[in-house]
Amino acid sequence: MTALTDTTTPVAGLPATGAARQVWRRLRTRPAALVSAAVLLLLVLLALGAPLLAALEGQDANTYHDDLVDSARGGVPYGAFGGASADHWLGVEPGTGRDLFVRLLHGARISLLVAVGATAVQILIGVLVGLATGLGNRWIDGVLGRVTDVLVALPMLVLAVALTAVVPRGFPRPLLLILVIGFLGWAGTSRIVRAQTLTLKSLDFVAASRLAGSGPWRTARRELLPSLAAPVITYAAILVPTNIVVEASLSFLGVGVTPPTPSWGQMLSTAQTWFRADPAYVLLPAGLLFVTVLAFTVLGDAVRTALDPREASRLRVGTRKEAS
Amino acid sequence: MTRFVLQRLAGAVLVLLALSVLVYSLFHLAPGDPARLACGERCNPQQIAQVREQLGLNDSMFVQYLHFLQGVFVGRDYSTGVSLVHCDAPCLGLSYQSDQQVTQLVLERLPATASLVVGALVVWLVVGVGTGLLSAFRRGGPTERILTLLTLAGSGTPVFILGLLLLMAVCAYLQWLPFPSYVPFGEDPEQWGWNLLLPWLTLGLFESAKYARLTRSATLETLAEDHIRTFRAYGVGERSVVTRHALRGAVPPVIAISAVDLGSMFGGAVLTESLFGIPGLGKTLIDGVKAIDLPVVVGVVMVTGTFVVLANVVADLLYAAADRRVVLT
Amino acid sequence: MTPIVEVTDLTVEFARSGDPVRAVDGLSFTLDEGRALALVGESGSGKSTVAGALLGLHRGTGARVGGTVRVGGIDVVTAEAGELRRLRGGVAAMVFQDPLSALDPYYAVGDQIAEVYRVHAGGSRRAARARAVEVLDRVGIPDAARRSRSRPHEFSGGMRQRALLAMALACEPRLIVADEPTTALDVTVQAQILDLLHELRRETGTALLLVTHDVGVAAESVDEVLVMQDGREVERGPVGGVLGAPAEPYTRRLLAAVPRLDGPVREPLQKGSPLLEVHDLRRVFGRGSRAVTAVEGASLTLHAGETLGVVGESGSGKTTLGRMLVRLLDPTGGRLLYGGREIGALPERELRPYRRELQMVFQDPVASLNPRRSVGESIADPLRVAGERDEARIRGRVRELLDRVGLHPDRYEAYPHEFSGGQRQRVGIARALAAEPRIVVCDEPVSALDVTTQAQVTALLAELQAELGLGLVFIAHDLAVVRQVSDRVAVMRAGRIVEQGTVAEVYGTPRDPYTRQLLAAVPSLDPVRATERRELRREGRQELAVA
Amino acid sequence: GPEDTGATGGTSGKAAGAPQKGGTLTVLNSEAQTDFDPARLYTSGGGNVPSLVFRTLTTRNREAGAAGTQVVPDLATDTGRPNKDATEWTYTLKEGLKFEDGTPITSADIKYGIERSFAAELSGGAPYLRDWLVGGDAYQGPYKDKKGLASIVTPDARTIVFKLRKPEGEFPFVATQTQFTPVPKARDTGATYEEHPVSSGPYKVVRNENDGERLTLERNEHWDPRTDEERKAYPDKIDVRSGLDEAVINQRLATSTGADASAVTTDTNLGPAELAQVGSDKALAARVGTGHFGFTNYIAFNPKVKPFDNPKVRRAISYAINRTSVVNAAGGSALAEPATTFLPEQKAFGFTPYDHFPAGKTGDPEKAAHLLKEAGFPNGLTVTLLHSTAQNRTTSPEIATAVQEALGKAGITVKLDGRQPNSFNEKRWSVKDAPGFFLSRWGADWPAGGPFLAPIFDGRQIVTNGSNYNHAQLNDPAVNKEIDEINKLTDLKAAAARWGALDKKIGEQALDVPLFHPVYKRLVGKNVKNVVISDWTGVLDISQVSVK
Ligand SMILES: Nc1ncnc2c1ncn2[C@@H]1O[C@H](COP(=O)(O)OP(=O)(O)OP(=O)(O)O)[C@@H](O)[C@H]1O
Ligand SMILES: Nc1ncnc2c1ncn2[C@@H]1O[C@H](COP(=O)(O)OP(=O)(O)OP(=O)(O)O)[C@@H](O)[C@H]1O
Ligand SMILES: [Mg+2]
Ligand SMILES: [Mg+2]
Repeated sequence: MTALTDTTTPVAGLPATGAARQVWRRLRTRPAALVSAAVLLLLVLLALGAPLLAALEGQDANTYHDDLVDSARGGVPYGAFGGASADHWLGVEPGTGRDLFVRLLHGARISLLVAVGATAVQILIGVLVGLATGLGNRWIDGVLGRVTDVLVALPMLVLAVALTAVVPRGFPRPLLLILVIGFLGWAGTSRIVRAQTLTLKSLDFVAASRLAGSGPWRTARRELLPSLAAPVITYAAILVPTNIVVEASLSFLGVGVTPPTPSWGQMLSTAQTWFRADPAYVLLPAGLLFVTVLAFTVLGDAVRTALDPREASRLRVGTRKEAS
Repeated sequence: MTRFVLQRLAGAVLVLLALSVLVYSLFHLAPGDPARLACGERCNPQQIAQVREQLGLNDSMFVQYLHFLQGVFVGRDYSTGVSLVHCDAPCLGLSYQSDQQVTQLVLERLPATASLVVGALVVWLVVGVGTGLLSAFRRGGPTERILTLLTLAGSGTPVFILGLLLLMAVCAYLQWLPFPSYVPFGEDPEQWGWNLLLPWLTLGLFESAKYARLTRSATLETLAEDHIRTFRAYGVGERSVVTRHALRGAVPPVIAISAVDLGSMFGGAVLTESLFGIPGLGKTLIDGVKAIDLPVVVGVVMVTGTFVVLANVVADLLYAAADRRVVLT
Repeated sequence: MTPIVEVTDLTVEFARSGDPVRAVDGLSFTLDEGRALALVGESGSGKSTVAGALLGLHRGTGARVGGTVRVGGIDVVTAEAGELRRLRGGVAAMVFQDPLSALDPYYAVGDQIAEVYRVHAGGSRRAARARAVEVLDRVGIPDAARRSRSRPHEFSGGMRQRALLAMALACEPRLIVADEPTTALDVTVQAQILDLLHELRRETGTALLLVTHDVGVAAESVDEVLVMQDGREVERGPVGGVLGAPAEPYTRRLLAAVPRLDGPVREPLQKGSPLLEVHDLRRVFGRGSRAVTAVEGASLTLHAGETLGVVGESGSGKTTLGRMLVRLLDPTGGRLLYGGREIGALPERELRPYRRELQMVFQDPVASLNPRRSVGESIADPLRVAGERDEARIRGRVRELLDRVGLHPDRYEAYPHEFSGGQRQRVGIARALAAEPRIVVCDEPVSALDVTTQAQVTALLAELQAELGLGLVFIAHDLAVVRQVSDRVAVMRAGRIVEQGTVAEVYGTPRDPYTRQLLAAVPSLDPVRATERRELRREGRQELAVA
Repeated sequence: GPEDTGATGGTSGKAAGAPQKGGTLTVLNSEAQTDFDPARLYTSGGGNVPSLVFRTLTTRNREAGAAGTQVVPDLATDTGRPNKDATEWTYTLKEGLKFEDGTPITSADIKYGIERSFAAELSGGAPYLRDWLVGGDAYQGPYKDKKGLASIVTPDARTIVFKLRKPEGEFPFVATQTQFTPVPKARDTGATYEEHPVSSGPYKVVRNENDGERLTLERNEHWDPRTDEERKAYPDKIDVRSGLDEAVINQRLATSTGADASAVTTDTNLGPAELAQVGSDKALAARVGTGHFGFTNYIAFNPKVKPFDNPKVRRAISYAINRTSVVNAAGGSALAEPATTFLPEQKAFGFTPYDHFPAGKTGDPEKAAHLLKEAGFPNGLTVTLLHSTAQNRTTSPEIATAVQEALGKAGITVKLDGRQPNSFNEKRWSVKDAPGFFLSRWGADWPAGGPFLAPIFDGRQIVTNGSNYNHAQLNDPAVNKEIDEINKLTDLKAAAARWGALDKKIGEQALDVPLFHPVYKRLVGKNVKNVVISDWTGVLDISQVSVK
């Protein structure tokens, strides 16, 4: 006997997909989320299709155009907006005259790869360690906590310099960067997860899960992860751009990707002083980076919101009201 | 609690030992001959050999490490050529490059870094948490959009560009401030503050987006909780609901991340330090790394490590104080 | 005199995964100053929704509210934010149904009350604190000055409920909307609280809207009753009329289901071997000067197929004891034997094989359900842990369980916030049963349920017990229910078991004065008798005060 | 031509009247003065700031342009009196020379100063004395070897005599180095002397913080201007702030407000971006000083490594190189001048123009491809270029990629091997591990052909277990003999001509590809007057600067 007859037909299929589908349904109603997802997708496509687009423009990433830069004035491109022209859609790089459009696209490959890869490593390790320290006994918490301390205190640069020198030259540099940034940068995630876990584990639903016979791992996955998802996704969204900037800083300090391969970070670090003489050179990578940051943030926010069933019901009505 | 602190301090010793071992090992992996660097470009082989001998680089790595430990725990003697100088415990050795006592060198640089980092902490907490709160409060409105864009722009701009832009704008174009140069607090507190303003802003703004997002997300999370309804149902103003109750949910992640950032920034604010000419640890570290100056690198890492550990102990204490349900172990 | 509450044609619709649900449908009523109205009805009938509507709590949540609601002359549906804030707490104060989740876990209880007080009364922080201690004391929190500094999780369920009531009282509103304010209270405290509300009405003319499923409580404390079903009014009238001579069959059914102290008792079962043996169990919270001994020297035995009722004062340690029995709390001392094996000190890993056999239904249904997981998933957990992989079987079983606890099987995908208080409690029961346990500790399993659902659930428990030989520990404040479902009863007070025996012994020939006191406090269904008894209690208190 | 640009360097102050005494000169630098011990400094006068504190036997002529490449007396009365075969050099000190504490400077102080530069604790100085002085190779410094160095004789307090192993006509140049600074033995504190070195010059150190990052110099009252014709010492105080970011230094100098109006830099060039900016601002352009320092950036070959053993391959690469893109990578034509000769384009070095493998402005890939075919690589060739990851625009990735790009057109695929500066140097200076193809650079210790060519091409200077600069490992008896012959000359003009000829001759072998000579462009603050930039250092001489 129920008070209300419920006409909802349950979604068929696996419960996991059911939940995922619900999240997707909630996401779909948010235009900002869709736009940012589209922007990210576009960026990925542009990055992947860089050679094709380069061919379309008729340029490539590494050809010098000495005739397009004014050697007497530090190599600043001739013409307005960084020498943009029908041949070079976004102008050329000061000093070399290399085509900026193609370099930006190729740069996106490395930057997105490194940033997303490193973020994935950071989140994965961070969540695992954070859960282990939050749920584990004193001993585990102590040991892993100290390991985290060691990693936080170990300057990334020292490791990067040591590793770039030691690792054989054949080893792909982007992968190395992913590993270095990833393995040194998970402490934030693990601390957040630990803090949240400590709060959550005193709640009754965690107790209920223990009673159901779940081990810590299962409890973590079923009960904690859904609640942890919000801060973790938020943090991940901000980690991606941070990692692009870390890559830029490593480039700036000479341990980034190897030339002539472009990356946004490398472009930004060489563009540092150019913002007066050739604003386009700074604005293009900075603008792209900003768009990426924005897209990740908005999407992260939307996913975070969509994951919360309480939020969702209220959003839906909101949009419906607007419609009516 | 006393027991907790004592345990953590014991842990700190382990962390520092592990760090020093790690740095020693990494250092031995890295290429380059410190003796040759210390000697200068045009040294001949005999001279290099002499310098190597003098720096103790002929000993095995293990022996070198033991000497290091000896210095830390009981102190060591060093020759300046003219006389022997005793380096008191905790002695982190002499810089290969400048022959300065590293302990002293690091302590000299610590105040500058501490000034920078702590000020930046204030900025990112105020700006970050404030922005986060405001944007949670005025969700979906123009205020939130603008704030979000601003903080994101801050975090999406590398420090070396953000700082230079600030310098250009404030010191060159508008000339509101002279170009900053570091003045120690002890010398002139007012000038100290004025000169650190831009570095604080640079580092703080760069970090603040992270805090803004975390605060916003955690605050919105908490706003969905049932107890918020209670306070709303009692006519407590929205501002109060957000700042007093919803914000509390943001405390744990913000404390957690602050501790990590604070600790790692003690050795990692290289770019800000060099951009603003702040004689801090980050710059010392990077110079040490470049010059394969092991004692300096270890010295800085020890200090960084100490701060990481301290920051975490404080964070855990704060956290337990903030949420009584959490038991310190 | 204009009524303080005027509700005309109130309709509330929730948008629930897909299509809207009409929780309240065309309801109208008024309430005058100094009067009391009870909303009764089965679980999920829309009582809380109405209560919330009085304070405009559906605003901004996406629920659609139709009709008009005027409280203290303010149109709640259209009022401006500032006006609404003055109304909330100042004119009308709400006591929420879920006491744990309704308080901020981070702040001391006293501070929360003080904060709310200052919003309306202003004044210094110190004065507000003093006021908080005063109202906490009034609602019967012992040692109020000290306990006002505790955080909500340090309070027992009943104490939290009283803290919420204290919050409502603090602002001296003209209307108190109390949503199931006594579900977690033992009968003596409940009586005390109901008396308090009554006094308030008499002295200050405060009006009371009491939401309850407990007809007894309604009979004790209101002038008028409105019976609801499916969001609609079924019957309305003076309390004596509706409860004494119900016109509608639904009301009659509701009344018939109320357990009585003179109702039938269970057939004593053939005793098997002891499932659970407890000797001298003890639990202390905190250390040093802040230490609270919640349970002291508790010994009891539970046999397979037996139900042990636990009754007692709010804060007497019932929940703590129950949690220790299933090892959610580690005992500070004493022995805990399950099937002859000492499990009181087993580490978590070694405990895991027994976990599923020892289940608990939690007192606070909100906190015990993960807000981010659909209830179906929560219920399915024990099944999955047991190794069930077949999704269809899992779903089938969950639907079956939902059905057995009186919920629509299709609500697998619904989330906890979409349920009413009683519905959530039933989800908790379903989850406990899903594990196929041998022992279930039920912490106030039916206190949030209307009598019909309550009867349904207790019948279900009994059925399962017979089927599976379950050992039940039934913690409740409702003596009649305990009497109805238990074989033996333990009475707790201040952490100790003061009396233990068969139902017949304890209810028939109570030895401990506290037990007698409890039995005397059970609310009566007859409003006239209820008034008489209230007078008696008042005189008793006055006498005490004089002496 | 380079000379006249150097001569016109710095024009701003001249219009604003004659330089006056007084004021504070601010120096904004990127590198800290970490070494401030005369024994450990390498260059002539120890660079700019130390030369305000340290006087040496001889010093640079403090004049703009080519005149500045001459040696002039400092503590000594003349630039040195050689014996007939230039193996013995005698100096007499001026009268009235005093340290900052008022004690007189004696020849023994100079001898002691030189001796201590042989101590391992104080390594870092130039190698010449060790190689040239009799017994210099075995001497361990005064701390270990109390007897001292017998080849330096001080017959009286004002006379000092140096005995050399072989003729060295350029000894007066060496005597400009800070090892020739007097150090009072009583005040020597060994490795910590650099914290407060005892001044013999116009200023003394009153503050030295953070290992030379912040220096304050004030007037040394015991310095007598009558004994010093070279240092003008206009400002009362010198405030050195280093550890600054290069972009910030340039921005500060450009803005030129407050103390920065009286500021200069001694180590920070304008970058290409800033040059582009300066180009469009007349007022700013007037404050830019241009200087030339004898320096060559080049591609080095190690003919011990295939395929660089084949001269045709080396020549092909010489033809293929595109100097326009290389120059652009180095910051454009304002900051770099394309080079086809190894010697810098200054008379003092003996510059003799030649271009053995004319590649034109942008390279001649056809010719290069043709040569490659002849060399047996008709399908092109893949080589690895070692470079450093330092951001110095000399051996850095920018230059390497420009080379890579140009050679690509000629069918030579270049793989880049970028390394940290240390490991880069370690590798290129090693005889055993040196790769066949790498970026390198060489700067003059003093403006003469000797220190430019000898370390690079003298076969006897191939160092097998230390730092080797003879990358090509050329050991040609004819070249060695010619070097010895020129060293004997004390007539520097005559010597210069012969160095030039030698350079041209060696150039035929294509043992290296000269890329460019750097040009220094530096800003000074608005108040700065009397900017003198010599071709010796290429940067403004702060002993001449005035801020009033
Ligand atoms: N936010 C919501 N979204 C969807 N459905 C809801 C929501 N809140 C309540 N409901 C539904 O509305 C109906 C009425 O709920 P309400 O809480 O008013 O019941 P109640 O009479 O207070 O019951 P109980 O006695 O069990 O507390 C229930 O069927 C419930 O499932
Ligand atoms: N985590 C805790 N920390 C401190 N004190 C606690 C804690 N949990 C319970 N207590 C205290 O222990 C005592 C017993 O609490 P318990 O929850 O067992 O009572 P109860 O009998 O279940 O009461 P109710 O019927 O009101 O739910 C109370 O005084 C309570 O304040
Ligand atoms: Mg309800
Ligand atoms: Mg309880």
